[in-house]
Amino acid sequence: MNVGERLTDQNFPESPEKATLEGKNKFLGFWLFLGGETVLFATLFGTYLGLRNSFGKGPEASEIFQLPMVFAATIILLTSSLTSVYAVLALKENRVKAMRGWLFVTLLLGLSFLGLEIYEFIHYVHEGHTFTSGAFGSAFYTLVGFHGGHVLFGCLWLSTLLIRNSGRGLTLYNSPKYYLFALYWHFVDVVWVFIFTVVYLLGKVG
Amino acid sequence: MSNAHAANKSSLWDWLTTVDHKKIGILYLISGGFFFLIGGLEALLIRIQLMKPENTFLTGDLYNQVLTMHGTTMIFLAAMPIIFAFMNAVVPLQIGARDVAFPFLNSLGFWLFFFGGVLLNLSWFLGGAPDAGWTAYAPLSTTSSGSGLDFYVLGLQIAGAGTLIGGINFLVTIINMRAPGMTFMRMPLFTWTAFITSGLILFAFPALTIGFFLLMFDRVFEANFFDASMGGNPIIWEHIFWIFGHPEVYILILPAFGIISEVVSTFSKKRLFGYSAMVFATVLIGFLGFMVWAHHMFTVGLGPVANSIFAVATMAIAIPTGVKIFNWVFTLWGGQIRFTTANLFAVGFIPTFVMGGVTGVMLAAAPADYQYHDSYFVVAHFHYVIVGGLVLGLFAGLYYWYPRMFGKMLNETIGKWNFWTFFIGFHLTFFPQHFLGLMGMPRRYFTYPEGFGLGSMNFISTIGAFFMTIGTILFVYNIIITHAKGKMVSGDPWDGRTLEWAIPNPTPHYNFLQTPLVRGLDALWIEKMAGNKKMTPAEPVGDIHMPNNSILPFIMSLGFFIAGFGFIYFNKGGALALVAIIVGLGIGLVCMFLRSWIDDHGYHIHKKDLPKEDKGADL
Amino acid sequence: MAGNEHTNSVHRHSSLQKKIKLKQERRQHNVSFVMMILLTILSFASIMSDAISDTVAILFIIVLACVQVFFQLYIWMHLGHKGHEFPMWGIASGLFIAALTVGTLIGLIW
Amino acid sequence: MKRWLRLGRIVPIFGLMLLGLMGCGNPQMSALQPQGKGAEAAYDLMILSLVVMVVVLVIVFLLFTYVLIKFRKRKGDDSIPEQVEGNHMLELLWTGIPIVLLIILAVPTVMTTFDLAVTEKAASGEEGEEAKKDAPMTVKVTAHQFWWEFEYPELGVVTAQELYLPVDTRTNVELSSADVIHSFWIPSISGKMDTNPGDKLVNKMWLHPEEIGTFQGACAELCGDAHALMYFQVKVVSQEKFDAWVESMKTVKFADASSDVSEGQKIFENNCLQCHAVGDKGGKVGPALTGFGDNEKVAGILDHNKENIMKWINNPHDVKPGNNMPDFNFDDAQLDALSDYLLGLETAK
Ligand code: HEA
Ligand code: HEA
Ligand code: HEC
Ligand code: CUA
Ligand SMILES: [Cu+2]
Repeated sequence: MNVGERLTDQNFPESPEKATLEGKNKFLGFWLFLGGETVLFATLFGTYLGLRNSFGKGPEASEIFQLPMVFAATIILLTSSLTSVYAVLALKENRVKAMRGWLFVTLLLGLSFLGLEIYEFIHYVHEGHTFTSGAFGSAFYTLVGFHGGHVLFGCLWLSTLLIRNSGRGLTLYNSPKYYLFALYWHFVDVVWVFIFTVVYLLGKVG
Repeated sequence: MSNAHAANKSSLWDWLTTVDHKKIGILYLISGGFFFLIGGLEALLIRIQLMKPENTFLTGDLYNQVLTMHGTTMIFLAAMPIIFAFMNAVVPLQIGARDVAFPFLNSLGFWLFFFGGVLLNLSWFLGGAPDAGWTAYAPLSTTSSGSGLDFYVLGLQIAGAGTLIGGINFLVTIINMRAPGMTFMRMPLFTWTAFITSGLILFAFPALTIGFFLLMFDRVFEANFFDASMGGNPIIWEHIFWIFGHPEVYILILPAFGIISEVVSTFSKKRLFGYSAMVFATVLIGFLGFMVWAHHMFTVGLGPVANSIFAVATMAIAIPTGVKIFNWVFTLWGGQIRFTTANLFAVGFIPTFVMGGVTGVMLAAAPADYQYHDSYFVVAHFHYVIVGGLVLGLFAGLYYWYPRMFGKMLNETIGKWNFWTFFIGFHLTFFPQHFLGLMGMPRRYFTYPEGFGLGSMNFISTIGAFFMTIGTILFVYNIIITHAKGKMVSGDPWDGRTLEWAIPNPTPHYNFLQTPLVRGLDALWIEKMAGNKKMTPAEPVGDIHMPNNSILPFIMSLGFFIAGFGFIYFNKGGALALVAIIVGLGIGLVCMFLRSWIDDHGYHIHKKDLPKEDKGADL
Repeated sequence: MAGNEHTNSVHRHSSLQKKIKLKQERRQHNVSFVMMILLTILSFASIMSDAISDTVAILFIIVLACVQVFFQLYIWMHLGHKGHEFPMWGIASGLFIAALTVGTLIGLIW
Repeated sequence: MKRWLRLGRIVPIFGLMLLGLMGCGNPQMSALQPQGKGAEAAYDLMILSLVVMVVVLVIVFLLFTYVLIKFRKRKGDDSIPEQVEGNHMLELLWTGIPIVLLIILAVPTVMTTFDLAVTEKAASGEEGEEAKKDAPMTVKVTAHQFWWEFEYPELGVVTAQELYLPVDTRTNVELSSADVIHSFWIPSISGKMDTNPGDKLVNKMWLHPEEIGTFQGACAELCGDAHALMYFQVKVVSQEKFDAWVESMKTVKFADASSDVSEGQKIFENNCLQCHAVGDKGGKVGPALTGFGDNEKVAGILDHNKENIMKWINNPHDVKPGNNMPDFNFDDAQLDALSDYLLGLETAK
């Protein structure tokens, strides 16, 4: 069978994402990449925590943070993580339509998260909390912005995946791609859980 | 995309698009070697300036640039790529694989490194090189005028991304692509060290990536990470740099340990003594390597508790390293030691590295380091471990694997001259520097007064550097002679023990006609002892799947290179810089998009186009 | 690589068994989602309410965040499943170095 | 210092070897000729570690030489050596011995680390009899690109480039920087410590010189173009001399131009006072010049004579590239007057 061939219910492997050596490599390589990303974000978190009380010329964290909005963003991202789980479940059952549907929902949720974040940033900038207003500002926008960048990249990636494979079924070639995307998305969500806790909730107590 | 036949051509286009790990290895070797010459030239300038007191050959400003570029070039653009050259050339062969896990990414990793290195070095022609030392401590690095440090940040950022990609590639290759029977505890030690080094890369480089971003944001976008007057804290940079920086030195030395293990065992005709202990020591060094970084910061003011903890943790690394040293000595013990050039370098490595290692332990004694730190004693220490360790190891590896990489053997007579001039020159250069440091000569000094009595030692040191230059030139000459006059040798010229010697010369495109079956440590040696002429195959001859060449990695790296320029000139270049950023990043993104869009299934070499049977290394 | 593309892992198996397994998984996923939402609300509440002292609240929310990470990694990303030994090592090492880094940047910069 | 740490001195052969090899270096700036308690503590540790390392080196080198000579391949001998896998006893041995050696080194390392640190207690003089007797005085060191400022807050004295210390007394030092990171190092008196920018990152250490004399201080952290020229002098004097110096530094007053002053002083007031302080007047951008006439060096590196002062004033950048004093364009007469004035800024007489 050719890797590009559409899978049928008859020849469908248990884990289509790991059924080829290429798939196995991608799977492992991506997990290891996430291990590296852990250090990447840890460095950002560390920097942020080291500087979180150095407001410079900007306002203090507790004065500006908009917790309800951030809370909403958190729920949105969590939900999108769930929908991507559903997509993976569908992938494992060769239900292409369902999978694409869930992924589409994931994309929408991701985009609305981004929208909220941009709105939030604009709001902060108006309050005088900017990238250059002090060490805290720099650290905040860098950490949260890096995460936002990851979400944005995820959305671009997912869009490409969905468009490229529209009208195509699952193959041994494209299932690892879907699976990897889901891993990525979960990871981005994990990072957000910490941002919510360490940046926003901690910011309120000071 | 190209096709099956492109692989056999050797045109420029083929080199730009290749995804063959053997060719990428050669690309790494050539560019790493070139940067080594540049870095060496810079070292010579340093030594000439310091030859006599109050010399005026270089100004303070220029000296700082030369010094910074010497350190940076040597570490990031010479040592690491040459290590990657060996990993590419050897690891897949040693584990009996036809390829690496991610051929495309492998090529991308190379081109990112290459363009990053070029970007950094272009600073010489565009208003001055970086001048804050290879450690780029803030706020000197954030306030330094000119664009030098912007080149540093962006050049290394791009090159570093390439390194990270390379690291992941080798981790996955080693985990997933081993031939049947090649268990972890049967892997040759070079593969083991490549594995651990890749792991260190994976976890150390992301910290540096962020560090560079912070530095860039401070410099280019007026962020305040390291500006104390705005609440920033320059110590954060020091930590981030050394959280990366210390693992980095083990990233450098571990592969050299691997090379020495292979060479010593081959040329004493013995199995490596204490193989499992060697593996364990490698893992332990990698692990401990992450917990000692603050020994570079003893004088920063971290307080006695932190200093004590890091001092003791640092000393602990001497234990697994010692295990390695003694295991090498006992591998030689009772052997039939052949002093080929490769082995000369290896046995030169052992005592020299021990000297560098023990001065490292002296540095680890924190209160004594209050005296050593930032003095020539440290310079002596790290050149002993880097030049006396890593570089001698790399030379050993070059002489050893040259027939595998290029099919020809380097000239042994010139090789021996190469060794002795370099080795003697090395000790002449760096041994006196221990005393210079203790006599109160700080490092990174472009000059020193007449009356301090530092002149004679410095002079000896400079003479030594010229000897090393002769050694290096002899090596270059050796390469030229070898390619002009040398003859092709058999696939197993050294009576090797490991799988890379089980294949004919030149190495076929697909490495192994039939994947070999591995029956123990030193797989080839086992077959030889069993009276077999070649490896037992694990599969019949069949179609071989190969990846397609691609120009995308080159173009993608070019895109980031262009974007790098944009960031460098963001504050001075106006609209043009912005255009460069957008276009550059755009090119990068479009390439990623294309890679995602175009299905790339590779191609097959058909059975009928392959030899009928595996002939082995045509002994 | 040649030959061994997928032949060894493509094997058909009882679709009923598979269905049951996936159904179980789905339930797990739903439960962990609800848990995660609850945990988020809990942390949110513990910070917003004045009843809990700040230090306790900080410790509490950090523990909750770690629990959530566990859910994500183990249930949603299947980190505990067979065939995830190396990913496990990768993430564990990453977390270890992450802890060192964060600890240092909080504790060792005055 | 704990007495048994001096153990290192029982093996002076190694120390001698070291010293012999290098003709001692310059006693004013060599870490090998300690003239203060901090440098001594470090020196003891250096010798101890050196001994340990020489032991290691000797073992490895002997083994190694033996092996290389004994087991080299002889012509015609094509036998295949026994393929030894390993030897647990041996491996245990060479794990165990280094551990012991490292413990021998680690214990004094940790102890000395704490001895050399300035704890809160010691700083406030509460740490038992000895610390009280020492009655620590504090010097605030501020590093600048590329000069050193020394302030004695308790004594109300500010000076630059030359640090006065009373002999046989412990002085606490608070280190910080006005710009980038520098490092404060007087090799023969004590190890170095960094000067970090910002008031949050102030470092503390102590100095305890034991010999009278002038010592060389240097900057040990790359800080810019003239990093290599950022020397300072440390003058260790008797307590009486020190007190006298403080007294005279405090009495210097800068006389206004309204009174009858020299030509040199007028030029100084018009061009230099905005950056340089003399006595109670002047800016803080450049080094205070109050006792400048007594100094041993100009700008920390040039010999202290009229010629060099003149050279410095008109072309400071030829001497120290990248420093923050502007070039001036005085004619010879003005230079002459100005440097006479500067040379007259004496306190010690
Ligand atoms: C390949 C690179 C490499 C390697 C392998 C090492 C190895 C070691 N290094 Fe080195 N080091 C550098 C590269 C390297 N270093 C660089 C580049 C710098 C300067 C960076 C800069 O500031 O620019 C530096 C700086 C540096 C410092 C900071 C100095 C300062 O700036 O003040 C310290 C301090 O602890 C240190 C310690 C050590 C130790 C303990 C080891 C150990 O791993 C050594 C272990 C080996 C042995 C000990 C020998 C063999 C062992 C035996 C024979 C067993 C018996 C031995 C004993 C009981 C002692 N190094
Ligand atoms: C892999 C790392 C590596 C290597 C191989 C070397 C190799 C050498 N280094 Fe080092 N060095 C560093 C890494 C390295 N270095 C680092 C990290 C620093 C610290 C930087 C900092 O403080 O920021 C440093 C600093 C450093 C200093 C201290 C400067 C100072 O503090 O002021 C000195 C001084 O002697 C020095 C000398 C040398 C010499 C003589 C060699 C020799 O071994 C070089 C031998 C090679 C040659 C001599 C090449 C021969 C040249 C030719 C054949 C001509 C080429 C021709 C063309 C290109 C056309 N180096
Ligand atoms: C803009 C500020 C500025 C002005 C104006 C200035 N200086 Fe300076 N001066 C400096 C600085 C900064 C240094 C320290 C340079 C260094 O060593 O890096 C210095 C150093 C010196 C020194 C050496 C000090 C020492 O302790 O060794 C002398 C002498 C000196 N200046 C004299 C003068 C005279 C005379 C004038 C006026 C004609 C003058 N300066 C004007 C800033 C200034
Ligand atoms: Cu100040 Cu170097
Ligand atoms: Cu280190």
